[in-house]
Amino acid sequence: MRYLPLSDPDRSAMLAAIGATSIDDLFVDVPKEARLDGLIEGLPLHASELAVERHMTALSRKNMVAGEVPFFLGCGAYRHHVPASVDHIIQRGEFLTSYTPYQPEIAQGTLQVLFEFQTQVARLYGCDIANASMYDGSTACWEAIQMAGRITRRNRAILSSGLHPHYVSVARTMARFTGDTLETADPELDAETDADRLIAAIDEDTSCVVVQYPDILGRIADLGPIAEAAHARGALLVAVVTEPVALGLIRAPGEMGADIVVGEGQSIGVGLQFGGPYVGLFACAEKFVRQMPGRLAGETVDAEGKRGFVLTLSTREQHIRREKATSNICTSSVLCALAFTAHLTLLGEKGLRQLASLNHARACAAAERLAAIPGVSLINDSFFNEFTLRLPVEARPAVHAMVEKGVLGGVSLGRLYPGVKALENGLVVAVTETVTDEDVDALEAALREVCA
Amino acid sequence: MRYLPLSDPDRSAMLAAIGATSIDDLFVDVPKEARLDGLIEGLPLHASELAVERHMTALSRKNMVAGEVPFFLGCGAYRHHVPASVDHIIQRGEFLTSYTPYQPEIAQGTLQVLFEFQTQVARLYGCDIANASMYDGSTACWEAIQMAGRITRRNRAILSSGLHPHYVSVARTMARFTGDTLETADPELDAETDADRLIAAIDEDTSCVVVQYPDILGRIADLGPIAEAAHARGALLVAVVTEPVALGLIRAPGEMGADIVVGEGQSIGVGLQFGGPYVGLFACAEKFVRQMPGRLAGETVDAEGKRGFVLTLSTREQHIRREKATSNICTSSVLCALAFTAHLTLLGEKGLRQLASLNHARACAAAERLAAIPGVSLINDSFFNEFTLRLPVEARPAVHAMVEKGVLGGVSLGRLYPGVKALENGLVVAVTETVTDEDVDALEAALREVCA
Amino acid sequence: MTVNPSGWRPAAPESADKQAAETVTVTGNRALMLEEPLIFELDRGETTGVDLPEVENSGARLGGLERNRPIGLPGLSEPEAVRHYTRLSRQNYAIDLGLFPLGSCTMKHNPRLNEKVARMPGFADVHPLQPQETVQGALQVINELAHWLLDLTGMQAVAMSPKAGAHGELCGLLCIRSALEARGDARSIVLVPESAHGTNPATAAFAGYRVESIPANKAGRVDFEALKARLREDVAAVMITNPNTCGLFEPDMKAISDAVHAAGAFVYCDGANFNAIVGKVRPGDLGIDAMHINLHKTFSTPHGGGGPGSGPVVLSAALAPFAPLPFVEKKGDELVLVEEETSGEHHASSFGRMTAFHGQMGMFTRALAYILSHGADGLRQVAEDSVLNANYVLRSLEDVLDAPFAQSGPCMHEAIFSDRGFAGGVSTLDLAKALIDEGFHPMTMYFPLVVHGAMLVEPTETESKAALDQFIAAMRSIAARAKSGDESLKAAPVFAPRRRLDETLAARKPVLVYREPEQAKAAE
Amino acid sequence: MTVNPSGWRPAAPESADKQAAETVTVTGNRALMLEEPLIFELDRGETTGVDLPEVENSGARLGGLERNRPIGLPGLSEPEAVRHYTRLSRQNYAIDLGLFPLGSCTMKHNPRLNEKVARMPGFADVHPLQPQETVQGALQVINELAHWLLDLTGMQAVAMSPKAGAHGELCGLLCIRSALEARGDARSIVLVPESAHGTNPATAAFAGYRVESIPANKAGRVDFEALKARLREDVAAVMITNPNTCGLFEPDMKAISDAVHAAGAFVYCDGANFNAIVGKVRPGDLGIDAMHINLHKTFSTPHGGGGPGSGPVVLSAALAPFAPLPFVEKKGDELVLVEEETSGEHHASSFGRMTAFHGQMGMFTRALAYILSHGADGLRQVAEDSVLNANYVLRSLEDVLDAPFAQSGPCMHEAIFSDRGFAGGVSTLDLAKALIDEGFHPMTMYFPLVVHGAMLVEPTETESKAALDQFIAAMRSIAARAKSGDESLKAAPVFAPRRRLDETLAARKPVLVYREPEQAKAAE
Ligand SMILES: Cc1ncc(COP(=O)(O)O)c(C=O)c1O
Ligand SMILES: Cc1ncc(COP(=O)(O)O)c(C=O)c1O
Repeated sequence: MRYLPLSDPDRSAMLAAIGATSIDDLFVDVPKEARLDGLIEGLPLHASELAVERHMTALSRKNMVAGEVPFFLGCGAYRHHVPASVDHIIQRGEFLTSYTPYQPEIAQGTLQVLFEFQTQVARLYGCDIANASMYDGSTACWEAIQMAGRITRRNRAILSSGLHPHYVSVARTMARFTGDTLETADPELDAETDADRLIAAIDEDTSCVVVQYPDILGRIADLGPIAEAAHARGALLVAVVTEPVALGLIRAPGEMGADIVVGEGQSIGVGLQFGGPYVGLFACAEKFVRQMPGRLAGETVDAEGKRGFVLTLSTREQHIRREKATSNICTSSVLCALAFTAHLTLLGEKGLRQLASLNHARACAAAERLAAIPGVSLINDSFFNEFTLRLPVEARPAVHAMVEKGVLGGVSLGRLYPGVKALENGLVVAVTETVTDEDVDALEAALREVCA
Repeated sequence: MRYLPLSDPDRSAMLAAIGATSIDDLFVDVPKEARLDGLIEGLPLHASELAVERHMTALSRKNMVAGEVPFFLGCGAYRHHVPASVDHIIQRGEFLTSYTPYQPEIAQGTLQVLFEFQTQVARLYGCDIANASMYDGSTACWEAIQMAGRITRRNRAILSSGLHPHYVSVARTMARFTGDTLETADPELDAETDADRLIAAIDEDTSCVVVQYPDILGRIADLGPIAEAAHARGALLVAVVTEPVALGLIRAPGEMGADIVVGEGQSIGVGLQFGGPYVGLFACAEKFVRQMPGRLAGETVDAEGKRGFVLTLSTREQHIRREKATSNICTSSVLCALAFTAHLTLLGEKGLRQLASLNHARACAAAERLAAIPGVSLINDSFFNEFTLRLPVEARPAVHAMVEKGVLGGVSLGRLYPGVKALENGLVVAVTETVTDEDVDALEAALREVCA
Repeated sequence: MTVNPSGWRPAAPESADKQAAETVTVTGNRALMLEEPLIFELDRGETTGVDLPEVENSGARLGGLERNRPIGLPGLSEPEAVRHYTRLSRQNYAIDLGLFPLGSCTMKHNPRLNEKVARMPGFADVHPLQPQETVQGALQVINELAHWLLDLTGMQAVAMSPKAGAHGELCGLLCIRSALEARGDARSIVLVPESAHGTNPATAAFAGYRVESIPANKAGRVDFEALKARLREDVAAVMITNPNTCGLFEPDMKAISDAVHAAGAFVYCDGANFNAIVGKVRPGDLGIDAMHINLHKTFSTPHGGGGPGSGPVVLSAALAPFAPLPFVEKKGDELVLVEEETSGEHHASSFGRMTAFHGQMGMFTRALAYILSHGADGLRQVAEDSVLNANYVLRSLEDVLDAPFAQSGPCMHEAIFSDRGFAGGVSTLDLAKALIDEGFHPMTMYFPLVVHGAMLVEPTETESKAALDQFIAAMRSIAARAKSGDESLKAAPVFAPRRRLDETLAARKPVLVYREPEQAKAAE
Repeated sequence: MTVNPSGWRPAAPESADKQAAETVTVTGNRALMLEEPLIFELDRGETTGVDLPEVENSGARLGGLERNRPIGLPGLSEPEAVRHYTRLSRQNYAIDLGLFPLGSCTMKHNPRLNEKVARMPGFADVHPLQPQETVQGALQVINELAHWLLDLTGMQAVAMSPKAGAHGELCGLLCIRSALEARGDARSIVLVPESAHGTNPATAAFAGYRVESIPANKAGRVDFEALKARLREDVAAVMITNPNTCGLFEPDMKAISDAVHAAGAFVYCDGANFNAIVGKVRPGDLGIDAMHINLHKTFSTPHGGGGPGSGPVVLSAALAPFAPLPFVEKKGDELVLVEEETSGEHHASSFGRMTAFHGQMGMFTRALAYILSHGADGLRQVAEDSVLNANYVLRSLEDVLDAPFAQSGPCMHEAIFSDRGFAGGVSTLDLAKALIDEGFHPMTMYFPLVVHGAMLVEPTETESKAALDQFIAAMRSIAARAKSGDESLKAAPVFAPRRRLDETLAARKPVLVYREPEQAKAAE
């Protein structure tokens, strides 16, 4: 077995050294009746690399590959071009096969990367500080709501109808058990976001208002007024960003008064991967640092006075504080954070701006062409690289029909909001730099047919 | 431009530091009339990674991929499964982006790898020593002939008709200029190799006899008698191995008396790559070391007495001996040698034996089935993983016809020996561990049809 | 293999290292140990490592929210970026470099085949919201992996979406709480052994429970009597780690489960240590109700410096109905991903969704490739070799280090030692740092809390006897120094990229982001 | 970026390094600097890192030549193998780690995109003897690259099959010899400048020519007068490197070509230094007849520790007909690979085949991706930046190091220095070894032969100003020590995995293969 270095002579020699006569002597603590003497029935035996690769290749070929067809899906996961060097970097064994940096003297690589990552995230979000990553955007969102609760000592959160429905579901699931109250609503196929509803709903029990920017339909609303209204009542504004590339072009939530900004980092460096692993970004004002969940890398000096980095403020964390910890998170998403920071370093201020502009320009062009299809209308006044179309037909079957034509034409709101009649005809279309003019031609043609 | 770190401000600052007013000041030595003031006409400008990747992907899709069809080609390049870890290892930046190890204190990685490689090659070939790699098997073969000439001070070489025709062509090309005489002949579609012809042809002017093992038709002949005959007349035996995996099962040329053993290392670790880069293996008896071409890594100690490795005996080489060097080779094929040694280390004695047995077993099974096709006959009495069929029709069109059916069915002797009528119906079929039963079914069906 | 492969006798201080001591480089580099600045210090304004066109967003439709100030992101050309991260990587220790005996973390070899598989376009370049007919292969991966996990654990159902072990613990407790609520029996307490990993109590609290701890007995196991005494009707669940965090199997596990069930509560098993028993014992046979499996431990998905991981949770029949969404179901020869929409029909009692999308697909493909490579026979061998390696270490060191539970019999996949007998104020930390100089990653220190100055050594099955022998030789030498109160241990490590770092300073004046010198000044 | 990025003042000897000096590890490791045995020392007999079935070769058809004794190949499990090579890799310096100013070698950044492209199945998994209709994409790669090379050099034809620079030199000389023979004019002499790279004379001899050398003038260029004087009818060719190995452009190149042609001979240009002029000068405009291009230099295919490389040769109209087989030709909209068979029709005068198959495809794909990424504008910028970087180094060091040709004007892509002024027996070698401690790969030493104790520095265009400034600071400090005769330089390097190695011993008692201790004994 290729992954097992011990040879049979090794095993015998070691058993002898231990003073055991057989391996079973080492399993004496397992009650006889619980011990399996033989192999588990019905499972295959070990296989060669060639055989395993063949099997996995066969499975992979049963999926339609985004890069091989006209592709327009978004809604929380975006397809961007990731430079080849990013994948090379994350495959360095010293990054790939190391553990959480508990021994800083031999983990400066990971620790400096995390310190750089935290700084990039904080600046991108317009906040003072950021942590070293969470599982993903949806879990980071719930952690932010919890954190707002700890800070305000209130437990009523108001969620924007523009918040990704999966994020809402996660919050709803958790709130049931923590006893938090959540105000939620479904979005409307309308250019207007629900800023007014949110502002109206804020009261003295409100811990936070949670707003996605740009929102699930691609709309971009000013967070300033919401922040003011929240602050006026001692509540916090939690902003959620599912497409960080947008921040190359539009204002950072922190600049507009958001107290906690969380989001999904997937679209920079990570890739689609059928939904995971992704990387949660988490930033806030410095004054809230002790209420923050997750790891934090901090600067210090070593015994010779050389600059170095360590994991710090761990008195917030489960391994020190146990049931009093700010979160139960342990393993987070450091390798994806590395991919994110490496890609963002390659982009830099200039590259991110260019990438964002390119995305927006392509999206604008595509929106115009698609909205020109008879019966199809664009609901957005504003958007970045994703917008919502109202079709003359139900969008969900339309998407399946387009698959028949080899086009992955977008995400139907029917998939995201099952059973919500008012949203049934909504199709969310994302257009990134990876979309070619030919792709848009194909989508337009397909959409015309299914709408005809 | 993503690969160029200098910014325009950098450039100006540096020009100023140099005391130049413009970059052209630094090209003054180039006569005005030879200097291009502008860009070369008709060439595209720089492109994004995405654009380049798209273009190259489009080109790659125009090729039929060996792994995606029933595949039976060999004749000097073999398709074996290479463990994924091998590719990971050769992509370590410290191996991939380092130079020839001229500074041993910071090149012990490459040097130890080469020392291990030399030892593995020497043992595999049954020789005392081996060098640190040549370009490929065909150039190594000519270098061996030259070396034999230097050792024997004779210049008549006898080449077996079983030697790969490309290797023969290379030798013929070079001999024209060095004034060496070569005795060559085309093979015959016959179970017998030309051992007798070779032995008969050896005389007092003969520097060496060159025999491929297994030969171009897949036949395996005992080298002992040829070695004896050669030695009896003061000539050397040069053995050529194009499929090193065979040596897991059959006797090493060195054991049978070969003085110099050279060959192609591609089939262990390297992959097909449309013919290059590959890696030339070169081994011989220790007494000939000073006549050897190429780099040699040797063991020594450092100033503290620690074991270390260096490039040694460089007085043989061009950078020291210039026109008196044993060869003009400089850059050879070290990264491919790394792939070879890493794969061979993963195989080990046991794995290589198993791999060779598996190849032979599959080849035997396939040979039987194909020889059973009406009008088709197997010429080999002996073979390893490659054998030659005599078809009832010309093999070359047959191969093209099989492509129509999506089968890469082998190498026609018509491709290798254009215009040689007697070989026209010969088809060389290689069967490795990567060939499935379904592949053999497909080949058999296709061959039946084209032979019908 | 000799302990000292370079075949050279330890150099006397006056030689080599003396000269090193007297050499100071202007770059701060030491040959291949290279100092690397921060990207912010390398930045030169508009540099970028990509080639993108400058497009004019004339007709911008950004709702008037165009950025009005720079972000402050540094940019590097590709050569600088590749060098930056490569240099940094070289300051890390990793499994690829050597033994990484971090107890409880199962740092085993990560096969590169799995990396290759995870990158197949059919897995890596697929969107989670693609229509299901276009992702049947992906759903099949989830389904095949799920079946392996069920067969290996002997449980009834598995929730695949949890993103790591702690997330899996949460999933398990939420199933338990849902089951209790379903029978109208709200309970408020979760019992957790003192020796439990921090995520156990933290998760219980996160799920809205109060935590009470159960003591351990002399033999390092759960004190069954104390546990039974506490099993009143306010107890919702007992969280037990088995094999436990002392690397010992809980022999009373089945009896404990029965007692817990008799008290109307549920048994959550922390499966982080499943590596010791995979293929040898089915947790389902021990009466547990829920257990998470860290794919990034037992099933070798790379730890990546702190994730991503994956924590599927296997469930008993009693908890199966409450499993979270989404999950994969076979309908004829088609696989369906059951999401919110259909939960009504299929899964009325599911407690809901724990994460966006469907879980850590990239970890599923790796884990499945790993499992298929080992097969049923290989996985059983994994457990046996990991236990053999740990016991070999235990018996090779028990004469020089205090092994509190060594008398009570063999250990499982981890050997635990205490700092008893260390002299002159030498601590577990000092020993750990000295191991760094010897070329090893230290073991887990000061965990579990039930052992004083605990050193928890988990070699895993992917270490050769030669590697263990070298580790043992190093440990014996350091242990001897620790017992003789050798002061110099306090200076360790001396060969690492950094000497010991000042963690107090880091926590007292937290510097969590880089600030350009000017700003930093201003900030003070 | 500060020269010393860790922001720490050089430690006084009594501190840190003192303790390091007094610390000795039993493993011989020093934290992340790990000693690694040979695979033969790690071997334990039947271990393997693959899982293959044991098949019985009952009906073996091996001609009775079954192996009758073991080969003696060590085998490692995958974890051991990955660790072995990873540890060894860490004992190497590389471009990915830092500045690699090895003059004449053009060690520039190797983009990872090119590695990805070369691994596309359509390129990596294609057999060289597949029917041509199944490899049109591969032939198109060769064709597109060929066109770029022709446009960039202004030449008439290109031979793609040579496997490295030296092989390309051979190709060029064989074309020349064929052309001469074709006109019945056998000539026996090839003239080569003293400063030429060793492969030039070696290749001339390999091609059956006698070599005579041409002196250099004070300005480091070919002595044109001496050359003209020697241009008699026995001269077949003159091999000139331009820019030459002193990093200088040959201003008389065109005149030299004319003179050589007038004498009935041909001009071979060694194009190893093409990086300095790509996009700025077309060698074709200088009258040369043949030039090889090292794709592994100018066009960035990774050097890989000593190859593989690729050395296409561009040819003038006079030599084009003699180009080797095979080559790619366009027939309608189909590409054909012209091999032996068809040479009759197409290429009667080809001198034949130089290698099996068709050349270094894996290098072609990388080079083409590199060229397309840069484009015509980027490549010109490459030349300008490489020359700018070299001149920046030259002018920043000429006050502390003797730069023999600095007066005669700017250099091209390389700056050359001599050891003039070094005191106390300090040598170029000592300076080079001290650079290792500073974290840089040394420059090319003692080449070209025309400069005493030559130090040939080629930074390449992929180095940032910050990297150059740090290199310059290190060089200035070492140069000062060299001139003051600082003895300690002779001890350098002190921080590398190994101190200076005994090359004399290695050559006196060559140990080229491992022998098990027993055998080794026996051998003595
Ligand atoms: C015993 C134990 N339980 C739970 C966990 C938490 O798992 P994760 O880090 O994947 O959240 C760990 C891992 O550190 C562990 O060792
Ligand atoms: C000037 C010069 N000519 C020729 C060569 C030989 O090229 P290669 O090593 O690719 O054979 C080199 C490379 O070392 C060189 O620097």
